[in-house]
Amino acid sequence: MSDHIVWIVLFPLMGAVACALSGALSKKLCYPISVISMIASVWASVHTMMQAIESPVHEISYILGGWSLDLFPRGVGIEFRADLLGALITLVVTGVGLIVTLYSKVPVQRETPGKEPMYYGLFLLQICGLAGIALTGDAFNLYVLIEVAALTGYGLIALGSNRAAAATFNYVILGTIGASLYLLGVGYLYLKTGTLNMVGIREVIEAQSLYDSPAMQVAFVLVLVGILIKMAFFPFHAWLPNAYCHAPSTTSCLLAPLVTKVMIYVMIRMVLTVFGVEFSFESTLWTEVMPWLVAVAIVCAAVMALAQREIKRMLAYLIVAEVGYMVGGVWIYNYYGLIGSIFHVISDACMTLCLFLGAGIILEKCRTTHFDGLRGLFAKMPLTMIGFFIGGFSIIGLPPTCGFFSKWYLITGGMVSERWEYMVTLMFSTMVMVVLFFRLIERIHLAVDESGKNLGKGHGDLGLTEEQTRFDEAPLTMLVPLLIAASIVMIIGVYNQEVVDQIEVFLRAYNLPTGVSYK
Amino acid sequence: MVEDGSIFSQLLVDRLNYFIYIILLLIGLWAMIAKNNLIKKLIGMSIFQTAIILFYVSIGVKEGATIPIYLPEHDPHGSHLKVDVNGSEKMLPPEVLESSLVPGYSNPLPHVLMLTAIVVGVATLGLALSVCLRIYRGYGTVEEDELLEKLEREDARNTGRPRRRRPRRAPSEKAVATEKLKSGNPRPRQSRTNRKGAKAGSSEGTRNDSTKSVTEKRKTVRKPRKKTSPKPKEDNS
Amino acid sequence: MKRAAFILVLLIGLLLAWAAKDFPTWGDPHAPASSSPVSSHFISNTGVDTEVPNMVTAVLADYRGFDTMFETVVVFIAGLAVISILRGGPTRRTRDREFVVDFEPDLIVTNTVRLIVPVIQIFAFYVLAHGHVSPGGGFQGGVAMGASFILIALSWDLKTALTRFPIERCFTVAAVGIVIYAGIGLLSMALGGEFLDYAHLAKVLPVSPEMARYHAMLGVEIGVGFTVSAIMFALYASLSTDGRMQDGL
Amino acid sequence: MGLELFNTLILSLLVVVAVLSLWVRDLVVSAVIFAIYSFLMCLLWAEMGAVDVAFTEATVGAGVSTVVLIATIFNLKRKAKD
Repeated sequence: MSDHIVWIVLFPLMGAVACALSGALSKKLCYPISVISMIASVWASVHTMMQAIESPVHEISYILGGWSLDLFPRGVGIEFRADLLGALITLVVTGVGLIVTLYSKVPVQRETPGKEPMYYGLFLLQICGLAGIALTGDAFNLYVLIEVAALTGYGLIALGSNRAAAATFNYVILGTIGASLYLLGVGYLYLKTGTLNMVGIREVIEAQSLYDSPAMQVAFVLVLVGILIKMAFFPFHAWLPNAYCHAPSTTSCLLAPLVTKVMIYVMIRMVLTVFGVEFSFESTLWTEVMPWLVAVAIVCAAVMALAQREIKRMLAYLIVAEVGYMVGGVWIYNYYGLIGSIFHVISDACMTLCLFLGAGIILEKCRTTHFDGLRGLFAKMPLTMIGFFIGGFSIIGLPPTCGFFSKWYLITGGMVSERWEYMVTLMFSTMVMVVLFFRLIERIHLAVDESGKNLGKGHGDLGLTEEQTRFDEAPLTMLVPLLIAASIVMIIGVYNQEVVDQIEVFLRAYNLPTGVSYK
Repeated sequence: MVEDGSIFSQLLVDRLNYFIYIILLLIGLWAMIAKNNLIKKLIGMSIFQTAIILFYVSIGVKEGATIPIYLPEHDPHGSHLKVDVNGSEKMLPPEVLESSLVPGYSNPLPHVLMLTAIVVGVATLGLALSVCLRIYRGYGTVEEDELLEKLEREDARNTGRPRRRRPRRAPSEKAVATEKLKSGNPRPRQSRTNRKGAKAGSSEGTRNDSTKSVTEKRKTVRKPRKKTSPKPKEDNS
Repeated sequence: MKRAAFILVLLIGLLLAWAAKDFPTWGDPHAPASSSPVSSHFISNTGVDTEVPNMVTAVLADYRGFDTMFETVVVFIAGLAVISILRGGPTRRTRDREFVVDFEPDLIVTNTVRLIVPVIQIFAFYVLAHGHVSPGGGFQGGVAMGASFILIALSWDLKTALTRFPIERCFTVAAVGIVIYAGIGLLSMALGGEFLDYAHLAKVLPVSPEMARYHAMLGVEIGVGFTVSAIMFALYASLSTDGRMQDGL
Repeated sequence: MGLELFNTLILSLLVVVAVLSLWVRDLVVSAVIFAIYSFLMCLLWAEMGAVDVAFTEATVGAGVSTVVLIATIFNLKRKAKD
């Protein structure tokens, strides 16, 4: 039986319930339960990926409740579909989830003492919701899963300080607007097509050629705007920086790499699978307008990132800029742009994970993430800093990290579509990121390179004592996940062709312009 | 589909439900964006969600249809199933409804979706209310303008620059070390930590300089209120 | 800010009104949504597939049972999040209330509630169990059940209600509700079907596959009822006391 | 025709009540008016044949969410600035 696809979601769900139940017995049980359920979930998603690669149509369909497509019309039951894109994203979600779960042992105990059962319950349900979003083939089920992910996200952020709660309120309001607009859009879709199944909707659109229908156009706008709000695309990004900056560090490690990226996946899914290429790109104005909006978004986010003096906040603005990259990759409308976009979803998840894990360790050891608190950290925590900077180099786009290759495809896509505004802003924000990270390197590394003591000599001098520069690495449960994440960034970079092959197999089913002929 | 006539006359005459749903949606959305009180925002959020539910339920309406529960004559367990075969009662299996009867029942699918949406709505409301309580606990207000003012003040005071954030915890080695760094930090609230950091050493001067420049930059970026923000330079001298 | 919001909202309104002219006629039975094969299938075949007269219940708990499971999970999440967000505050009220609530329970009110509560709870069970035939089901029944505890808390005080339904037990009951729901799904998976394919439960139940769906739906609704009732009460208990779980409304 | 009139009446009342609940300064009053709004919604849905939705709205919207709102408001300031 190919039940693995549903186990991906069920393992975290059962783990969450077990955590909530075990809270009565012992709070120490939560961590092992979470780790075990996440390992099982990763195992299931690896299996699903294998099955999707091996299957002749590169797609697994699993109808929940036994309402098989042979006997019943499509859309009677809820369908789980794992094509190669969905399987890849699921693998990323569960993989990141596992790494963050491993990492969570120390910070969760410190930041939310006494609330571990609930914290891990919400944590696992968040992963469950995100993995479900990547797998579901039903537009309304997607809404429910988005709400699962959103509500756990609110809870996980607001668990922190009062400041975090204040930041959460904005997130609740904007997140609810986004999800509700999506729901409304699905309503319009249902009104015109009479089905909720994603493939079913596209079949009806194509069969009845609803390309010019005002209701469909408005449905497209509503769904897309809802998702753009959820992914913190630039004008709607207001909730993100405060929420991620003030959240408990494990929460930001989980949410920052996944939530926005999964929403970009949803956008790609909507554009390709639900509305279809012809509707999305050719009968709307979005292809004309979006690259310009993206350009504005990237520039603004990059400039705001430059103005920050605190690592977590800076990273939050970087995420907003990265969202701009990926959205742009979709809307420049060509084959390479979409490859770049999808590959960037994967690589950005890994490198953001790296950076946030690093920031979490810094916060744990130094009690601050402000730039002024970082001096001499390289002498103190060399391994952490190496992991952190591999993530940073990947964000900049230095080979052989995975960020280089995804950016390469994005730029190729921009070139093929002759979207110069997109390319220029991509280059600009790369420059900004170079400035950002080399400024950090200077602070962290160079300030103490002479025997660990430089009193009053030159820029950035703090007069560190011996004690402050002594080797003092983070606990292993935090360090090892960071190093795993860093090595994954490198491995995906080295084996990028394998990943891109799968994405290409997925994209060939859609009729996208390439500028050149297919291989 | 009527093509002539303006949109609004059509809406008002023929599709009052759709018109009202749009109005309610806009009221809710406006309240969520523009209302000052957080609870009012949440009420607006609920109105927004109910408007969407109204829209969905309107989709499911069929003229002259009954509620989506089988009438006794179509009921799978209804009386029509029991037939007398030689005096004994026998249950026949239920039959598929004829397609001519299908328009007689309203569409159940939107109703199901909206049951889910209502429950999601109340879950969101509960969570948001708890966040409100938490905000009130921390800041003593649920008015957005006052809250923003207080948050700005707090952010300006607490820029994340190294300092001890939680005085309750026993200071670990590292915390003491970072404390020394910030001992020269020119903030009025620092008096508690100053007694420990008194021996921070000669680097205080340079430290202060860098902090000052940082604070100034900070000001231009985040614009703290003039009345309330701590004034590092004056305090320091 | 307010003016900008107003203009934005007006623009959205115009967009939606523009789309409204494309809608099918009001109540048209041949509109795409009403005449699509999916909803026609629900209307014509629910009786054959599941033997449930109330199509909404059948679609909710069986055809789209996966949605409903996650809807239950959403309720569970809300409970978890609210309790954990509010827990750990100051144990005493830091800010005075604007209203002093009379602490002595009123005789007439308590005696009335004493009479009403059992009726409400019986009604909740009825709504839950009779949801196959009449409007109702797990959510409505669960909320009614939770409301009965809220009523106790309102008429006496929260302490009285919490002795009957402690907050830890709320958690356990809510988790058990999800375990019931997912457990029925897993059981059908173990018996060789897909997740939530209740027809395969006929292998262990002495009924036909259709009736197995019928009974499994009841089980699922009971699970939903457990979670919803516990969480609704927990929501009230946490929110009315600001997480302190004492001297509530 | 009678039902249509009923429908129109409730729809127009809904708008009035929605505006009113946002306009009132006293939050408790606002919450109670919101309960009225929910209940009108519930009537409307019952009239439109969505009995299950109406039932849920009656229990959840008009019942529990109002209680929860009021319970929260009693822990906050009762008067809103707008």
